Amino acid sequence: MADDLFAVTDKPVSIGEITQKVIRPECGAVTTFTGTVRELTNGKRTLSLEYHAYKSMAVKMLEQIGQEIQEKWPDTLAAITHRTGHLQISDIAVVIAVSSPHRKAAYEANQYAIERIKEIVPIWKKEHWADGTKWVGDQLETTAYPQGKPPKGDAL
Amino acid sequence: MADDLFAVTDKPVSIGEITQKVIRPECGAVTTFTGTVRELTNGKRTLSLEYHAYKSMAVKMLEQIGQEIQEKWPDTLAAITHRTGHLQISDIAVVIAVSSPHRKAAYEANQYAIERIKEIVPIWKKEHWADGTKWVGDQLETTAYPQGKPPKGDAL
Amino acid sequence: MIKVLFFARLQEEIGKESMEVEKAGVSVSDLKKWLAATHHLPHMTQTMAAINENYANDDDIVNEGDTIAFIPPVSGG
Amino acid sequence: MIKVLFFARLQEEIGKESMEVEKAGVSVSDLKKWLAATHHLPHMTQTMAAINENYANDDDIVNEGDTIAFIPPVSGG
Repeated sequence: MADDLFAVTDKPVSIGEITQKVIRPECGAVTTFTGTVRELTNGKRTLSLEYHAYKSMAVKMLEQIGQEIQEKWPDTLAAITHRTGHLQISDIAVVIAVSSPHRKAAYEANQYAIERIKEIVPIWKKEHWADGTKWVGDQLETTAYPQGKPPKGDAL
Repeated sequence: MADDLFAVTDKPVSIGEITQKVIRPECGAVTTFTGTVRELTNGKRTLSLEYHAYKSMAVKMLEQIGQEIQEKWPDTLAAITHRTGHLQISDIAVVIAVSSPHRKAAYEANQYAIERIKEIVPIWKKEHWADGTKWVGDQLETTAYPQGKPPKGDAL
Repeated sequence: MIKVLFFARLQEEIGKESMEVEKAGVSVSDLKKWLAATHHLPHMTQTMAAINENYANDDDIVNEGDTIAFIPPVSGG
Repeated sequence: MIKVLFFARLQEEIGKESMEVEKAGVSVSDLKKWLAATHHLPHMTQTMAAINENYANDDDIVNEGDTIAFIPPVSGG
Protein backbone atom coordinates (compact mmCIF):
# COMPACT_ATOMS: atom_id res chain seq x y z
CA MET A 1 0.00 0.00 0.00
CA ALA A 2 2.74 2.46 0.98
CA ASP A 3 4.39 1.60 -2.35
CA ASP A 4 1.31 2.82 -4.16
CA LEU A 5 1.07 6.04 -2.21
CA PHE A 6 4.54 7.35 -3.09
CA ALA A 7 5.89 7.09 -6.60
CA VAL A 8 8.28 8.55 -9.15
CA THR A 9 7.24 7.92 -12.74
CA ASP A 10 8.07 8.93 -16.30
CA LYS A 11 4.39 8.62 -17.29
CA PRO A 12 1.80 11.43 -17.14
CA VAL A 13 0.33 11.91 -13.67
CA SER A 14 -3.43 12.04 -13.06
CA ILE A 15 -4.68 14.51 -10.45
CA GLY A 16 -7.87 12.52 -9.94
CA GLU A 17 -6.08 9.18 -9.51
CA ILE A 18 -3.62 10.41 -6.91
CA THR A 19 -6.40 12.16 -5.00
CA GLN A 20 -8.64 9.07 -5.04
CA LYS A 21 -5.86 7.08 -3.32
CA VAL A 22 -6.38 9.02 -0.08
CA ILE A 23 -10.19 9.41 -0.01
CA ARG A 24 -11.51 7.40 2.95
CA PRO A 25 -14.85 7.19 4.81
CA GLU A 26 -13.38 8.85 7.91
CA CYS A 27 -12.26 11.90 5.91
CA GLY A 28 -14.24 14.93 4.85
CA ALA A 29 -11.42 17.02 3.41
CA VAL A 30 -8.81 16.32 0.75
CA THR A 31 -6.26 18.84 -0.46
CA THR A 32 -4.39 18.28 -3.68
CA PHE A 33 -1.37 20.26 -4.80
CA THR A 34 -0.47 20.10 -8.47
CA GLY A 35 2.84 21.51 -9.58
CA THR A 36 2.82 22.41 -13.27
CA VAL A 37 5.51 23.66 -15.63
CA ARG A 38 5.32 27.46 -15.58
CA GLU A 39 6.19 29.38 -18.72
CA LEU A 40 7.77 32.44 -17.10
CA THR A 41 10.23 32.53 -14.19
CA ASN A 42 11.66 35.91 -13.27
CA GLY A 43 10.58 37.18 -16.68
CA LYS A 44 12.45 34.46 -18.58
CA ARG A 45 10.50 32.17 -20.91
CA THR A 46 10.88 28.44 -20.30
CA LEU A 47 10.41 26.26 -23.40
CA SER A 48 10.35 22.95 -21.54
CA LEU A 49 11.70 21.25 -18.44
CA GLU A 50 13.55 18.06 -17.76
CA TYR A 51 13.25 16.26 -14.41
CA HIS A 52 15.89 13.78 -13.42
CA ALA A 53 15.61 11.63 -10.28
CA TYR A 54 17.64 9.27 -8.15
CA LYS A 55 14.53 7.20 -8.36
CA SER A 56 14.89 4.57 -5.62
CA MET A 57 16.05 7.12 -3.06
CA ALA A 58 13.45 9.68 -4.19
CA VAL A 59 10.64 7.20 -3.50
CA LYS A 60 12.19 6.48 -0.10
CA MET A 61 12.30 10.21 0.71
CA LEU A 62 8.67 10.66 -0.39
CA GLU A 63 7.75 7.82 1.98
CA GLN A 64 9.71 9.56 4.72
CA ILE A 65 7.72 12.75 4.10
CA GLY A 66 4.56 10.66 4.39
CA GLN A 67 5.76 9.37 7.78
CA GLU A 68 6.66 12.86 8.97
CA ILE A 69 3.16 14.01 8.03
CA GLN A 70 1.49 11.18 9.92
CA GLU A 71 3.52 12.04 13.00
CA LYS A 72 2.64 15.73 12.82
CA TRP A 73 -1.00 15.32 11.74
CA PRO A 74 -1.97 11.84 12.99
CA ASP A 75 -5.31 11.46 11.21
CA THR A 76 -4.06 12.40 7.75
CA LEU A 77 -3.09 10.17 4.84
CA ALA A 78 -0.80 11.41 2.05
CA ALA A 79 -0.01 10.27 -1.49
CA ILE A 80 2.65 11.84 -3.69
CA THR A 81 3.69 11.15 -7.27
CA HIS A 82 6.52 13.02 -8.98
CA ARG A 83 7.05 12.94 -12.72
CA THR A 84 10.44 12.62 -14.44
CA GLY A 85 11.58 13.16 -18.02
CA HIS A 86 10.86 15.90 -20.51
CA LEU A 87 7.84 18.10 -19.71
CA GLN A 88 6.10 20.82 -21.68
CA ILE A 89 4.50 24.03 -20.38
CA SER A 90 1.49 23.25 -18.13
CA ASP A 91 2.43 19.56 -17.84
CA ILE A 92 2.06 18.15 -14.35
CA ALA A 93 5.35 17.66 -12.48
CA VAL A 94 4.06 16.63 -9.07
CA VAL A 95 0.76 15.81 -7.37
CA ILE A 96 0.41 15.74 -3.58
CA ALA A 97 -2.89 14.62 -2.03
CA VAL A 98 -3.66 14.68 1.69
CA SER A 99 -6.92 13.55 3.26
CA SER A 100 -8.04 14.37 6.78
CA PRO A 101 -11.25 14.32 8.82
CA HIS A 102 -11.09 18.16 8.93
CA ARG A 103 -9.71 20.62 6.44
CA LYS A 104 -7.14 22.56 8.49
CA ALA A 105 -4.78 19.60 8.82
CA ALA A 106 -5.23 18.72 5.16
CA TYR A 107 -4.05 22.19 4.05
CA GLU A 108 -1.17 22.33 6.54
CA ALA A 109 0.13 18.84 5.81
CA ASN A 110 -0.08 19.42 2.06
CA GLN A 111 1.94 22.62 2.25
CA TYR A 112 4.47 20.87 4.48
CA ALA A 113 4.86 18.11 1.87
CA ILE A 114 5.76 20.44 -0.99
CA GLU A 115 8.28 22.31 1.19
CA ARG A 116 9.92 19.03 2.20
CA ILE A 117 10.02 17.77 -1.40
CA LYS A 118 12.03 20.85 -2.30
CA GLU A 119 14.43 20.11 0.58
CA ILE A 120 15.11 16.39 0.66
CA VAL A 121 13.89 14.52 -2.42
CA PRO A 122 16.70 13.82 -4.92
CA ILE A 123 15.02 15.17 -8.03
CA TRP A 124 16.51 17.83 -10.29
CA LYS A 125 14.99 20.19 -12.79
CA LYS A 126 16.76 21.38 -15.94
CA GLU A 127 15.31 24.48 -17.57
CA HIS A 128 15.34 24.68 -21.37
CA TRP A 129 15.29 28.22 -22.76
CA ALA A 130 15.69 29.57 -26.27
CA ASP A 131 19.31 30.45 -25.40
CA GLY A 132 20.40 27.38 -23.47
CA THR A 133 19.76 25.05 -20.55
CA LYS A 134 20.53 25.04 -16.85
CA TRP A 135 20.18 22.64 -13.93
CA VAL A 136 18.18 24.57 -11.35
CA GLY A 137 19.62 24.54 -7.86
CA ASP A 138 23.25 24.00 -8.81
CA GLN A 139 24.30 27.62 -8.41
CA LEU A 140 25.99 29.14 -5.39
CA GLU A 141 23.07 31.51 -4.88
CA THR A 142 20.68 28.65 -4.12
CA THR A 143 20.61 26.36 -1.10
CA ALA A 144 24.14 25.62 0.04
CA TYR A 145 23.31 22.98 2.69
CA PRO A 146 25.43 24.55 5.44
CA GLN A 147 25.28 21.34 7.52
CA GLY A 148 26.11 19.17 4.52
CA LYS A 149 22.68 17.53 4.90
CA PRO A 150 19.19 18.80 4.18
CA PRO A 151 17.32 20.22 7.18
CA LYS A 152 15.38 17.93 9.49
CA GLY A 153 11.61 17.89 9.17
CA ASP A 154 10.68 20.23 11.98
CA ALA A 155 9.96 23.37 9.98
CA LEU A 156 6.22 23.53 10.69
CA MET B 1 -16.08 31.44 -19.23
CA ALA B 2 -17.09 32.61 -15.74
CA ASP B 3 -20.19 30.42 -16.14
CA ASP B 4 -17.95 27.41 -16.58
CA LEU B 5 -15.76 28.19 -13.61
CA PHE B 6 -18.55 28.26 -11.03
CA ALA B 7 -21.27 25.66 -11.04
CA VAL B 8 -23.85 23.81 -8.97
CA THR B 9 -24.75 20.41 -10.35
CA ASP B 10 -26.62 17.24 -9.46
CA LYS B 11 -24.10 15.14 -11.44
CA PRO B 12 -20.89 13.59 -10.01
CA VAL B 13 -18.02 16.07 -9.86
CA SER B 14 -14.58 15.26 -11.32
CA ILE B 15 -11.56 16.50 -9.38
CA GLY B 16 -9.37 16.39 -12.49
CA GLU B 17 -11.85 18.29 -14.67
CA ILE B 18 -12.35 21.14 -12.22
CA THR B 19 -8.60 21.42 -11.65
CA GLN B 20 -7.83 21.43 -15.39
CA LYS B 21 -10.09 24.49 -15.80
CA VAL B 22 -7.59 26.69 -13.95
CA ILE B 23 -4.26 25.30 -15.24
CA ARG B 24 -2.58 28.05 -17.29
CA PRO B 25 0.93 28.59 -18.75
CA GLU B 26 1.63 31.42 -16.29
CA CYS B 27 0.91 29.19 -13.28
CA GLY B 28 3.16 26.73 -11.53
CA ALA B 29 0.91 25.86 -8.59
CA VAL B 30 -2.63 24.60 -8.38
CA THR B 31 -4.40 23.71 -5.15
CA THR B 32 -7.55 21.64 -5.17
CA PHE B 33 -9.85 21.15 -2.22
CA THR B 34 -12.22 18.21 -2.34
CA GLY B 35 -14.96 18.01 0.25
CA THR B 36 -16.22 14.44 0.65
CA VAL B 37 -19.01 12.92 2.69
CA ARG B 38 -17.52 11.86 6.03
CA GLU B 39 -18.91 8.82 7.78
CA LEU B 40 -18.44 10.00 11.38
CA THR B 41 -19.19 13.43 12.83
CA ASN B 42 -18.78 13.82 16.59
CA GLY B 43 -18.91 10.05 16.89
CA LYS B 44 -22.25 9.73 15.08
CA ARG B 45 -22.44 7.59 11.93
CA THR B 46 -23.80 9.29 8.82
CA LEU B 47 -25.50 6.94 6.34
CA SER B 48 -25.82 9.48 3.54
CA LEU B 49 -26.24 13.21 2.93
CA GLU B 50 -28.59 15.33 0.95
CA TYR B 51 -27.54 18.71 -0.44
CA HIS B 52 -30.18 21.21 -1.40
CA ALA B 53 -29.34 24.51 -3.13
CA TYR B 54 -30.95 27.77 -4.12
CA LYS B 55 -29.18 27.07 -7.37
CA SER B 56 -29.23 30.37 -9.27
CA MET B 57 -28.18 32.36 -6.22
CA ALA B 58 -25.61 29.74 -5.18
CA VAL B 59 -23.86 30.07 -8.56
CA LYS B 60 -23.93 33.85 -8.16
CA MET B 61 -22.36 33.60 -4.71
CA LEU B 62 -19.67 31.21 -6.00
CA GLU B 63 -18.89 33.80 -8.70
CA GLN B 64 -18.71 36.45 -6.00
CA ILE B 65 -16.19 34.33 -4.08
CA GLY B 66 -14.18 34.06 -7.30
CA GLN B 67 -14.16 37.86 -7.57
CA GLU B 68 -13.18 38.31 -3.94
CA ILE B 69 -10.27 35.92 -4.52
CA GLN B 70 -9.05 37.80 -7.57
CA GLU B 71 -9.13 41.05 -5.61
CA LYS B 72 -7.17 39.59 -2.70
CA TRP B 73 -4.75 37.45 -4.76
CA PRO B 74 -4.64 39.16 -8.17
CA ASP B 75 -2.75 36.49 -10.13
CA THR B 76 -4.95 33.59 -9.11
CA LEU B 77 -7.79 31.92 -10.99
CA ALA B 78 -10.47 29.89 -9.19
CA ALA B 79 -13.05 27.31 -10.22
CA ILE B 80 -15.66 25.83 -7.90
CA THR B 81 -18.30 23.18 -8.44
CA HIS B 82 -20.74 22.13 -5.72
CA ARG B 83 -22.84 19.00 -5.95
CA THR B 84 -26.50 18.71 -4.94
CA GLY B 85 -28.77 15.76 -4.34
CA HIS B 86 -28.32 12.51 -2.44
CA LEU B 87 -24.68 11.58 -1.70
CA GLN B 88 -23.13 8.46 -0.24
CA ILE B 89 -20.11 8.21 2.09
CA SER B 90 -16.91 9.39 0.33
CA ASP B 91 -18.86 10.98 -2.54
CA ILE B 92 -17.56 14.38 -3.61
CA ALA B 93 -19.66 17.33 -2.42
CA VAL B 94 -17.47 20.21 -3.55
CA VAL B 95 -14.28 20.80 -5.55
CA ILE B 96 -12.38 24.09 -5.36
CA ALA B 97 -9.36 24.63 -7.63
CA VAL B 98 -7.09 27.68 -7.52
CA SER B 99 -4.10 28.25 -9.78
CA SER B 100 -1.35 30.77 -9.17
CA PRO B 101 2.17 31.48 -10.38
CA HIS B 102 3.43 30.60 -6.88
CA ARG B 103 2.07 28.20 -4.32
CA LYS B 104 1.49 30.40 -1.26
CA ALA B 105 -1.37 32.34 -2.86
CA ALA B 106 -2.87 29.13 -4.22
CA TYR B 107 -3.11 27.62 -0.72
CA GLU B 108 -4.39 30.80 0.91
CA ALA B 109 -7.01 31.56 -1.73
CA ASN B 110 -8.25 27.99 -1.70
CA GLN B 111 -8.73 27.98 2.06
CA TYR B 112 -10.49 31.34 1.82
CA ALA B 113 -12.89 29.88 -0.75
CA ILE B 114 -14.07 27.00 1.43
CA GLU B 115 -14.54 29.31 4.42
CA ARG B 116 -16.64 31.69 2.31
CA ILE B 117 -18.71 28.85 0.85
CA LYS B 118 -19.70 27.89 4.38
CA GLU B 119 -20.69 31.51 5.05
CA ILE B 120 -22.53 32.84 2.04
CA VAL B 121 -23.51 30.15 -0.48
CA PRO B 122 -27.16 29.10 -0.13
CA ILE B 123 -26.63 25.35 0.02
CA TRP B 124 -27.89 23.12 2.82
CA LYS B 125 -26.91 19.70 4.01
CA LYS B 126 -29.29 17.17 5.50
CA GLU B 127 -27.70 14.35 7.46
CA HIS B 128 -29.29 10.91 7.27
CA TRP B 129 -28.60 8.67 10.26
CA ALA B 130 -29.99 5.30 11.30
CA ASP B 131 -32.30 7.08 13.74
CA GLY B 132 -33.43 10.05 11.70
CA THR B 133 -32.48 13.06 9.62
CA LYS B 134 -31.54 16.65 10.32
CA TRP B 135 -30.84 19.80 8.35
CA VAL B 136 -27.37 20.89 9.45
CA GLY B 137 -27.04 24.52 10.44
CA ASP B 138 -30.66 25.10 11.40
CA GLN B 139 -30.12 24.82 15.15
CA LEU B 140 -29.73 27.68 17.57
CA GLU B 141 -26.25 26.45 18.51
CA THR B 142 -24.90 27.11 14.99
CA THR B 143 -24.30 30.40 13.23
CA ALA B 144 -26.99 32.86 14.19
CA TYR B 145 -26.11 35.66 11.74
CA PRO B 146 -26.16 38.43 14.35
CA GLN B 147 -26.25 41.12 11.64
CA GLY B 148 -29.02 39.32 9.75
CA LYS B 149 -26.60 38.93 6.81
CA PRO B 150 -23.56 36.73 6.32
CA PRO B 151 -20.21 38.42 7.09
CA LYS B 152 -18.43 40.44 4.43
CA GLY B 153 -15.45 38.88 2.70
CA ASP B 154 -12.64 40.43 4.68
CA ALA B 155 -11.81 37.54 6.98
CA LEU B 156 -8.31 36.82 5.59
CA MET C 1 -47.46 40.46 -5.89
CA ILE C 2 -44.14 39.18 -4.54
CA LYS C 3 -42.72 35.69 -4.84
CA VAL C 4 -41.47 33.97 -1.69
CA LEU C 5 -39.02 31.03 -1.80
CA PHE C 6 -38.37 28.56 1.03
CA PHE C 7 -35.41 26.24 1.45
CA ALA C 8 -34.18 23.31 3.51
CA ARG C 9 -35.91 22.94 6.89
CA LEU C 10 -38.11 25.96 6.26
CA GLN C 11 -39.38 24.37 3.06
CA GLU C 12 -40.26 21.19 4.93
CA GLU C 13 -41.99 23.12 7.72
CA ILE C 14 -44.17 25.15 5.38
CA GLY C 15 -44.65 22.23 3.00
CA LYS C 16 -43.96 24.13 -0.20
CA GLU C 17 -41.08 25.55 -2.24
CA SER C 18 -42.65 28.90 -2.99
CA MET C 19 -45.75 31.02 -2.69
CA GLU C 20 -47.00 34.34 -3.98
CA VAL C 21 -48.25 36.97 -1.58
CA GLU C 22 -49.86 40.41 -1.96
CA LYS C 23 -47.36 42.12 0.33
CA ALA C 24 -45.48 44.54 -1.93
CA GLY C 25 -44.06 47.46 0.08
CA VAL C 26 -43.54 45.52 3.30
CA SER C 27 -40.15 45.30 5.02
CA VAL C 28 -38.21 42.03 5.18
CA SER C 29 -38.66 41.90 8.92
CA ASP C 30 -42.42 42.50 8.77
CA LEU C 31 -42.77 39.81 6.11
CA LYS C 32 -40.82 37.42 8.36
CA LYS C 33 -43.13 38.18 11.28
CA TRP C 34 -46.24 37.78 9.17
CA LEU C 35 -45.07 34.44 7.74
CA ALA C 36 -43.99 33.18 11.16
CA ALA C 37 -47.38 34.04 12.63
CA THR C 38 -49.58 32.84 9.79
CA HIS C 39 -47.65 29.63 9.00
CA HIS C 40 -46.26 28.62 12.40
CA LEU C 41 -42.58 28.97 11.47
CA PRO C 42 -40.63 29.20 14.75
CA HIS C 43 -37.21 29.55 13.05
CA MET C 44 -37.86 32.66 10.95
CA THR C 45 -35.75 34.87 13.22
CA GLN C 46 -32.62 32.81 12.46
CA THR C 47 -33.29 33.04 8.77
CA MET C 48 -31.56 35.36 6.31
CA ALA C 49 -33.36 36.84 3.36
CA ALA C 50 -32.30 37.51 -0.20
CA ILE C 51 -34.19 39.83 -2.51
CA ASN C 52 -33.67 38.95 -6.17
CA GLU C 53 -30.67 36.78 -5.20
CA ASN C 54 -28.89 39.44 -3.13
CA TYR C 55 -28.70 39.22 0.64
CA ALA C 56 -31.04 41.77 2.18
CA ASN C 57 -31.29 43.57 5.50
CA ASP C 58 -34.27 43.28 7.83
CA ASP C 59 -35.38 46.83 7.04
CA ASP C 60 -35.12 46.49 3.24
CA ILE C 61 -38.46 46.84 1.43
CA VAL C 62 -39.82 44.12 -0.83
CA ASN C 63 -41.26 45.66 -3.97
CA GLU C 64 -43.89 44.51 -6.46
CA GLY C 65 -42.42 41.77 -8.69
CA ASP C 66 -39.50 40.97 -6.36
CA THR C 67 -38.53 37.46 -5.40
CA ILE C 68 -37.64 37.09 -1.75
CA ALA C 69 -35.92 33.92 -0.55
CA PHE C 70 -35.70 32.89 3.09
CA ILE C 71 -32.35 31.29 3.75
CA PRO C 72 -31.72 29.24 6.88
CA PRO C 73 -28.06 29.18 8.03
CA VAL C 74 -26.18 27.59 5.13
CA SER C 75 -24.22 24.35 5.44
CA GLY C 76 -22.60 23.68 2.09
CA GLY C 77 -19.00 22.67 1.52
CA MET D 1 34.99 -1.65 -4.03
CA ILE D 2 32.39 1.08 -3.63
CA LYS D 3 29.88 2.27 -6.18
CA VAL D 4 29.62 6.00 -6.86
CA LEU D 5 26.51 7.58 -8.45
CA PHE D 6 26.33 11.01 -10.10
CA PHE D 7 23.24 13.08 -10.85
CA ALA D 8 22.10 16.17 -12.74
CA ARG D 9 24.87 18.68 -13.44
CA LEU D 10 27.48 16.51 -11.75
CA GLN D 11 26.59 13.64 -14.07
CA GLU D 12 27.03 15.88 -17.09
CA GLU D 13 30.34 17.22 -15.81
CA ILE D 14 31.86 13.81 -15.18
CA GLY D 15 30.20 12.31 -18.26
CA LYS D 16 28.88 9.16 -16.59
CA GLU D 17 26.09 7.97 -14.30
CA SER D 18 28.26 5.81 -12.07
CA MET D 19 31.71 4.39 -11.46
CA GLU D 20 33.32 1.88 -9.15
CA VAL D 21 36.33 2.88 -7.07
CA GLU D 22 38.66 1.01 -4.69
CA LYS D 23 38.18 3.48 -1.86
CA ALA D 24 36.47 1.46 0.90
CA GLY D 25 37.20 2.97 4.33
CA VAL D 26 37.49 6.56 3.16
CA SER D 27 35.35 9.38 4.60
CA VAL D 28 32.69 11.09 2.51
CA SER D 29 34.66 14.31 2.60
CA ASP D 30 37.91 12.68 1.49
CA LEU D 31 36.12 10.91 -1.35
CA LYS D 32 34.63 14.28 -2.42
CA LYS D 33 38.07 15.87 -2.43
CA TRP D 34 39.62 12.98 -4.34
CA LEU D 35 36.85 13.05 -6.99
CA ALA D 36 37.00 16.83 -7.29
CA ALA D 37 40.76 16.72 -7.85
CA THR D 38 40.95 13.73 -10.19
CA HIS D 39 37.87 14.58 -12.29
CA HIS D 40 37.84 18.38 -12.24
CA LEU D 41 34.50 18.76 -10.44
CA PRO D 42 34.39 22.32 -9.06
CA HIS D 43 30.95 21.93 -7.44
CA MET D 44 31.65 18.97 -5.14
CA THR D 45 31.66 21.13 -2.01
CA GLN D 46 28.00 22.13 -2.59
CA THR D 47 27.05 18.52 -3.06
CA MET D 48 25.33 16.30 -0.51
CA ALA D 49 26.07 12.62 -0.26
CA ALA D 50 23.86 9.62 0.42
CA ILE D 51 25.22 6.25 1.45
CA ASN D 52 22.89 3.41 0.49
CA GLU D 53 20.08 5.94 -0.07
CA ASN D 54 20.41 7.70 3.30
CA TYR D 55 21.82 11.19 3.58
CA ALA D 56 25.34 11.02 5.04
CA ASN D 57 27.62 13.43 6.90
CA ASP D 58 31.01 14.51 5.61
CA ASP D 59 32.82 12.43 8.24
CA ASP D 60 30.82 9.23 7.63
CA ILE D 61 32.92 6.33 6.32
CA VAL D 62 32.13 4.58 3.05
CA ASN D 63 32.47 0.82 3.50
CA GLU D 64 33.15 -2.00 1.07
CA GLY D 65 30.03 -2.74 -0.99
CA ASP D 66 28.37 0.62 -0.21
CA THR D 67 26.76 2.79 -2.83
CA ILE D 68 27.47 6.47 -2.42
CA ALA D 69 25.48 9.01 -4.39
CA PHE D 70 26.51 12.64 -4.84
CA ILE D 71 23.47 14.85 -4.75
CA PRO D 72 23.58 18.44 -6.00
CA PRO D 73 21.03 20.78 -4.37
CA VAL D 74 17.66 19.29 -5.28
CA SER D 75 15.04 21.14 -7.32
CA GLY D 76 12.01 18.89 -7.56
CA GLY D 77 8.43 19.93 -6.98
